Amino acid sequence: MSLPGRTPCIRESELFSAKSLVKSFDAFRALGPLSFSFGTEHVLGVVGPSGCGKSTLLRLIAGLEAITWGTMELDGDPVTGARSDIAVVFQEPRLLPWASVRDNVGLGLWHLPRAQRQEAVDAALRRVNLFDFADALPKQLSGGMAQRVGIARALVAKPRLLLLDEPFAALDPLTRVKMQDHLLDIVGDEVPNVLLITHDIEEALVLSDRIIVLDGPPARIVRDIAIDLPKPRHRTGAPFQAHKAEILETLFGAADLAA
Amino acid sequence: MSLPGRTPCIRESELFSAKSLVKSFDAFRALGPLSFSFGTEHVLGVVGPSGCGKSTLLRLIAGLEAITWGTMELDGDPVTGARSDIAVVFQEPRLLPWASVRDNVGLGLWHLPRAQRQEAVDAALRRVNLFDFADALPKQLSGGMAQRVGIARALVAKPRLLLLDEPFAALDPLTRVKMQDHLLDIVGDEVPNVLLITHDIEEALVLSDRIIVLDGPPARIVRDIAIDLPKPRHRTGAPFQAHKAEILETLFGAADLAA
Amino acid sequence: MSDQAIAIDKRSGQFNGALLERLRRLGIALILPASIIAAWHLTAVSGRVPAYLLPQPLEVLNWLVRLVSTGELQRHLSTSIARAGIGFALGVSAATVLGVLTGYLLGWRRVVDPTIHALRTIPGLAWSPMFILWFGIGESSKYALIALVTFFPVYLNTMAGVAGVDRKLIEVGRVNRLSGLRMMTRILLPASLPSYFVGLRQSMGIAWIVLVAAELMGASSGIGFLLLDGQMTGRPALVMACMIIFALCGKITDIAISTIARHVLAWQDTLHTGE
Amino acid sequence: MSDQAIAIDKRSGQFNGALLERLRRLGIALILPASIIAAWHLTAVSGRVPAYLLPQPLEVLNWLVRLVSTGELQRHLSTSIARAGIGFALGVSAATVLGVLTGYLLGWRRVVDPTIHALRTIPGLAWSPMFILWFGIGESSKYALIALVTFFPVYLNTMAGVAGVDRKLIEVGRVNRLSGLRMMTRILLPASLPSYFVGLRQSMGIAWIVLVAAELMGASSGIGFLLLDGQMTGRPALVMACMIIFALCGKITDIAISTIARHVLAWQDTLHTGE
Amino acid sequence: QEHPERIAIGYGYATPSTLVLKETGWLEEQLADDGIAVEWILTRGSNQTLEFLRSGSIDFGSSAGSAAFLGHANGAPNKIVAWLSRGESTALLTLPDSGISSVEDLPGRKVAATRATEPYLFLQRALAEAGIAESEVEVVPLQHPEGRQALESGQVDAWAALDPDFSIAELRGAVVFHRDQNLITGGVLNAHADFVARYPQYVELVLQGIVWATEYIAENPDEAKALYAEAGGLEPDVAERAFARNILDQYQITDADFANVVAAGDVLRQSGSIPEDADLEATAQSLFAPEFIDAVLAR
Ligand SMILES: Nc1ncnc2c1ncn2[C@@H]1O[C@H](COP(=O)(O)OP(=O)(O)OP(=O)(O)O)[C@@H](O)[C@H]1O
Ligand SMILES: Nc1ncnc2c1ncn2[C@@H]1O[C@H](COP(=O)(O)OP(=O)(O)OP(=O)(O)O)[C@@H](O)[C@H]1O
Ligand SMILES: [Mg+2]
Ligand SMILES: [Mg+2]
Repeated sequence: MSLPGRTPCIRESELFSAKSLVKSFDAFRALGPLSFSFGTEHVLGVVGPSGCGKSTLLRLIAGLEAITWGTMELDGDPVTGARSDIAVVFQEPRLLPWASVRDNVGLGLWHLPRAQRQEAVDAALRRVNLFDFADALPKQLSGGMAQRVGIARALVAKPRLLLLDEPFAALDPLTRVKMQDHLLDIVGDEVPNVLLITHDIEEALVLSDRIIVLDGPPARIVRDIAIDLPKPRHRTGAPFQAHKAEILETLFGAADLAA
Repeated sequence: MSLPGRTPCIRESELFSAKSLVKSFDAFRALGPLSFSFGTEHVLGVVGPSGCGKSTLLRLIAGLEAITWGTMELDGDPVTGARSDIAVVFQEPRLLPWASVRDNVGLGLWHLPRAQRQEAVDAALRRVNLFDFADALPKQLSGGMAQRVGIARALVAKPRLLLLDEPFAALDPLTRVKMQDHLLDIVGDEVPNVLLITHDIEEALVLSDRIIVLDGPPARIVRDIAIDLPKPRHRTGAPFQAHKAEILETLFGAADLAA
Repeated sequence: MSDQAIAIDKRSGQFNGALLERLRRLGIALILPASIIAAWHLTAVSGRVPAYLLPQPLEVLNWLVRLVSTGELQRHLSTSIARAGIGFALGVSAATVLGVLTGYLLGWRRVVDPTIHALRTIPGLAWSPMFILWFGIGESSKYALIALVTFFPVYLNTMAGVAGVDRKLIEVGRVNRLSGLRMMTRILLPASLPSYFVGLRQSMGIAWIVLVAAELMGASSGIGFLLLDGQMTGRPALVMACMIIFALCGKITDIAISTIARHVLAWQDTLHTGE
Repeated sequence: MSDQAIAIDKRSGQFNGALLERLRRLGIALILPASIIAAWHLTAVSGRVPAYLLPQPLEVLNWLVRLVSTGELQRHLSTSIARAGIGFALGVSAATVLGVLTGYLLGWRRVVDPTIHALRTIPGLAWSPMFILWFGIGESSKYALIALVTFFPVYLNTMAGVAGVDRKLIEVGRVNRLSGLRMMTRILLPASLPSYFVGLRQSMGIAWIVLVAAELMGASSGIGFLLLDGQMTGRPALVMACMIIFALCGKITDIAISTIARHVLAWQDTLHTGE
Repeated sequence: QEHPERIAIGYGYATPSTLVLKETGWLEEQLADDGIAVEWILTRGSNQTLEFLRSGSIDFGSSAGSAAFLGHANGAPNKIVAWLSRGESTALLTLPDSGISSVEDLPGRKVAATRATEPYLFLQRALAEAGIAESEVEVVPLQHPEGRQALESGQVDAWAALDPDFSIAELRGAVVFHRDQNLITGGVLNAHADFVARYPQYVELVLQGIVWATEYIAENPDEAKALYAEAGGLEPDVAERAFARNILDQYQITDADFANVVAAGDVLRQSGSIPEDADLEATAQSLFAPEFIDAVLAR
C-alpha cells in the first residue's frame, strides 16, 4: 500500500515489525494497512495531525488493542497483550485517584522488595521534581505535575521499550528541556528503545534517530526520515532546520490534502 | 507584597481586579497574596512553571474556587460563582462522557431555540474540523480531538471573557496555528476579553497584548509585560525575539531561584 | 428490520452469527441452573431424603403445569404484577427525586438523610399493622408497603451516585450556567446512572420479595399469597413452584432493566461495555 | 488526643468550633424525627385514634425503659447482634469475592451471574423451610438466611462497580503487569469502593431487617423475636419499641460504615468529599 | 435398651399443659437417669409446629387437630397421640352495632380470618352448615392480631377469632354471633412418626408428663394462670378469660374426634388445600395413634 518515494520499510531482525497492520473500530478504520518496523535506532519519533492514529498505533504496540487485520511482532513473538518489558506514558496522566503520588509511581514495582522500591520511587520523584509531593493525592496536583507523575511511573520500570504519547505536552519550557535532557541521558543505556509521539517537531528532532510522519485516519506513513545528527543537537544548525522544514512541509501538505 | 521593579499593577475601571487575593488548600498556599487587574487589553497571556498556580488563578476568576483571603471583582461586582458571560476551556477536555460531541458543544446553549443552537454548534464544529464526528461519543475521540471539542464548547457561547487553560497543548502544529488564527479573528470582536494560560512562549507572544509571568507556588507575578506589537505578528522580528528572550530569562531565572 | 436486510445479513453470515452467539450465551447461563436441578432430582429420587422434605422436581413441575392450565397462575400473577408494578413505580419515583436532592444539596442531606437511614432498617413486617390502619386492607396498603421498601435501594444508590459525581463535571455544568433541574438532567443524573440502575435492579428484586409480606395483609390472590398458602398448608412442592415463579419473574424484570441499562450506558468506557 | 493538644485547640477555638459544628449537625438531623414524634404524640393524646391502635410515645418509651432496666433488651440484643454480625460477615465475604470475579471476568459472569439474579428475587421467607431442613433450627440456619439475603446487595454493587471501572485505569494496571489478585486489590477494588460501600450499607440494613424472618425459625430470643412476640400477643407499644430499637441499631451500624467510607474514600474528588 | 439422645418438644403460648411441663422441669427429672436431654422449642402456631416436625427439628409439638390432619394429608410424618385442649377457643365475632346476628347475615359482608387455621375452617364449616357458599362472603385473609385490629377499626364486619385475640376483642366490646363447639377440633399433641415407631415408651412418658402437668394446673390454678399470662404477654383479665375456656383433661382420642377431623378434612379438600384424591378416612386412620394415651390413662 505504501507509495514508492515515501519510505516506510521493513527491516528484518528489528525489535518490532508489523505487516499489513489494520485497526478498525466497528466500521471506522483508524489505522493501516501499515507495514513497518523499528528497533535498530534508539528513539523513533512519530508526528502527525491530530486524530490521525498515532495513539492507536502506540496502543497496538503496547498490546492494549486487538488487531483487526495483519500481524505484529515484538522480538519475533506476536503481540498478544501487555508485556513486562514495555512501559507506557499515556496521553493523559491516568493516575490512580485513590493512590498517593508515591504509590502511583511504584505501581509497577511490586516485584521489588519494599526498600528497593522506595528508593527507586524516591529517585524518580526527585527526577521529575515532585519529591515534596510524594504523599499528595492526584486531585491535589496541577496538570503538569500529574503528567510528570505519569512519566516517573514509566521511567521507574526501566523498560526495554518505552512508549511515550506526547509526554511533555503539559510542561513549561524549562521542565520540558530538563525532561528531554533526562530522556537523552537514559536512552540506549537504561532504556534501549523509545517510541515518542509528539506534536513538537523540534522536540522530535532533538530526540529522535528516526522520525515517521503519519497522516490519516486511517493512519499511514507519509514520510520516514533517518536523523543522523550527533547529540546533543543544536536547534539553530542548518541540517536541523532542513529536517524541520521537510517535516513541516509534509505535515502541512498532507493536511491540506486531507482537508 | 509585590516587589518594586516587578510590575504587577491595579488599574481602576478594568474588567477584573483583585486585591490581596490568597488561595490556600488546607495549609498549602497555592496563590497570593496577589493584587492585579486586567481588561483594558484584549488578550492577557499567563505563563509560568508547572504547578506555580496558573490554573488556580483561572479557577478563582471563573468563580469555581472559594477565595481564602482578599477581594476579587469582575465589572465592579465581587466574584461569587460562575457567571453567564464567562466561558472556560479547562486544562483537560472535560467532556461529558454520555453526551455526543454535538451535545457537549451545545451544553451551554440551552437558552437558544433548537434550530439556532444546532446552527451555532455546527458552525463551531466546522471551525475545529470535527463536523464529521458530531455524533461520536467522547470515548471515540483522540486526545487532540477531545481538546478541540472543549474549545468549540467555550467559543460557541460567545462569552464576554474567555478563560483558556493551555487550550492548544494537545494539538499538532497545523491545527494549532489554525486555532490561534481563529482566536485572533474573534478576539475583541465576538469575544472582548481573553485570559490565556500557555506554556508556549511564542504562542503567548503571538496572541497577547500583555503577558504576566507567574512563579510559585504560591503564585506571584514576577513580570508584567505589555506587548505593543501590531498583529498579525512575525515570530522572526527583533522586538518579538527580544520579548521572548526576556520572558525565557525570567522563567529560567525564576525556576532556578525556586529550585 | 426489513426482509431484505435480513436476507443481506444472512448472506453475510452476520445474522446467523449473532443468533448463534445469543444461543451460546443462553446455553452457558443455563449450565448452573440445570446442574442444580439435576442434583436436586438425583437427591430426590435416590430416596435418601423423604418426599415430605424434598419434593421431586417433576412434582414441582406438575404443580406449575396445573397452576398454568387452570388459569390460576395467570390470575395470581396479574394481581401481583399490578401490586409490584405500582408499588415499585411509587417508591422509585420518590427515591429518585429525594436521592438527587440529598446527593447534590448538602442542606437537604443533613436534614433528611439521617432519618431515612434510620427508617431503612425497620422490618417491613413491623409496618404492616400500621399500614392496615392507615391505608386499610385494600390494595393501597400493599402499594404503600412495596413503595416503602423499594424506596431505599434506589434512594441510597441515587444519592451515593449523585454525591460521587466527579467535581470536574459539575464544574463544567456550572461554567455552562446549568442550575437546578437542568444541572440534574444534564449532569447529575447521567453521571449517576450506572449507580442508579444498580438501585433499580435491586428495588425491582425487592418489589417481588416483599409481595409476600404485602399479601399477608388481607390478600386473597397473588403469588405471595400462593406461597404463603403453600407454606401454611404444608405443601413443599407448591412452595417450590412459587419460588420458581418468583425467580422467573425476577429474572425477566431484571433482564428488562439491565437491557435498558446496557443501551442507556453505552457511553461508558469500561472493559466489557455493552456485554 | 493528649490534654495538652486539647488545650491548644481550645485556645485557638478550633476544638470548640468542631464540636459546635457537630452538635449543630446533630441538631439538624434531629429536626425531622422530633417533628414526627411530636405529631405522633399529638395524634395519640387527641384521643381520635383508640389507644390500642396507636399507642402513645410515652407508653413506647415506657416499654423501652422496662426492657433496658430488666436487662431483657441487652439479652435480646446481644443474641441478635451475634446473628446479624456473623450472617453479614459470611454473606459479605462471599459477595465480595464473587462480585469481583463476575465483574472482571466475562466467563464467570456468563456462567454465574444469570442464576444469581434469578435467586435474588426468591423471598427469604420461602427459604426458611429449606434452611431448617439443611441447617436445623439452631443458630446455623439463622446465619445462613442472613448471609443469603445480605449477599445480594453487596454482590450487585461490587459487580456493577467492578464492571464499571474505567477502561483507562485497567489499562494502567495491565501496562504495569498487574494481574489476578494484584489487579483486584490495586485497581478493581479501590475503583469500585464507592459502589461497594453502598452495597455494604444496604446489606447491613437488610441484615437487621431479616432478623425477623430468621428469628421466626425457632428462636426464643433476639429483637426480631421480641417484635414478633409483640405482634402475636397484640402489644402495639412493644412492637413500636422494637421498631425504634431496629431503627437505632440500623442507624448506629450505618454511621459506622459510612464513617469508614468517608475516610477510605477521601481520595474522591466530588463536590462534598468528606461531608 | 435403645433410647433417644434428646427429646425436642415444641411448646406454644396457647397450650397451658406444655407451658407448665416446661416450667416445672418434671420431664427433665424423669429423663435425667437415662441421660436424655429435653429441648424446648417455641413454635408460633400450628403451621410452624408441623414445619418443625416435618424437618425433624422437634419430636413433639402441639397444633390444632385440623392442622394436624391438613399436614398429614400433605405428607407430614405426624401422629396425633393425645388431645391437649378442648373448649371454645374459636368463634365468629362482630361489633355490637354491625347488624350481624347470625351466619345468615354474612353474605356480602367482609369477614377476616387467617387462612389454613382452625378459625378459618370454623368459618367455612359454619357457612356450609348454613348453606352459604364461601364466595358469597368476602373473606379477608389476615393474621389473627390484624384480623382483630381490622374488626375493631371497622375495616371488616366480622372476624373468625382465636384466643387470646378472641378474649381481647371480647373485653373491648366485640360480641360472639356464632359459636359451635362441634365444629372445633381443638388442640392436639403431635409426635413424629419415626419417634413413635422407635421409642413408644418415651411417647408414653411424655404423655404422662402432660397428664401430670394438667393435674398440677388443676391444683395450682393461679400459678398456672400467671404463667399463661406472662408467657403470652397478656393482661390479667384477658388471660383469665382465655384460660377459662380451655378444657385440659379430656386427653383421649374418641370416635367423635375421628368424625370431626374427617369432616374438617372434607372442607379442606373442597377448598383445595389437600389433594382432591385424598382418602380422608385412611388419612385419619394413619394420623391417629390413640393407644399411648389409653395406656397411660389405664395405669
Ligand atoms: N475507541 C475508539 N472508538 C472509535 N474510534 C476511535 C477510538 N479510539 C480512537 N478512535 C478514532 O481513531 C482515530 C485515531 O485516533 P488516535 O487517538 O490514534 O489519534 P491520535 O493520532 O493520537 O490523535 P491526537 O494527536 O489528537 O491524540 C480518531 O479518528 C478517533 O476518532
Ligand atoms: N485541590 C487542590 N488541593 C490541594 N492542592 C492543590 C489543589 N489544586 C491545586 N493544588 C496545588 O496548587 C498548586 C498550583 O496548582 P495549579 O493547578 O494552579 O498549577 P498550574 O500553574 O496550573 O500548573 P500546570 O502548569 O502544571 O497546570 C500546585 O502546587 C498544586 O499542588
Ligand atoms: Mg493521541
Ligand atoms: Mg494548570
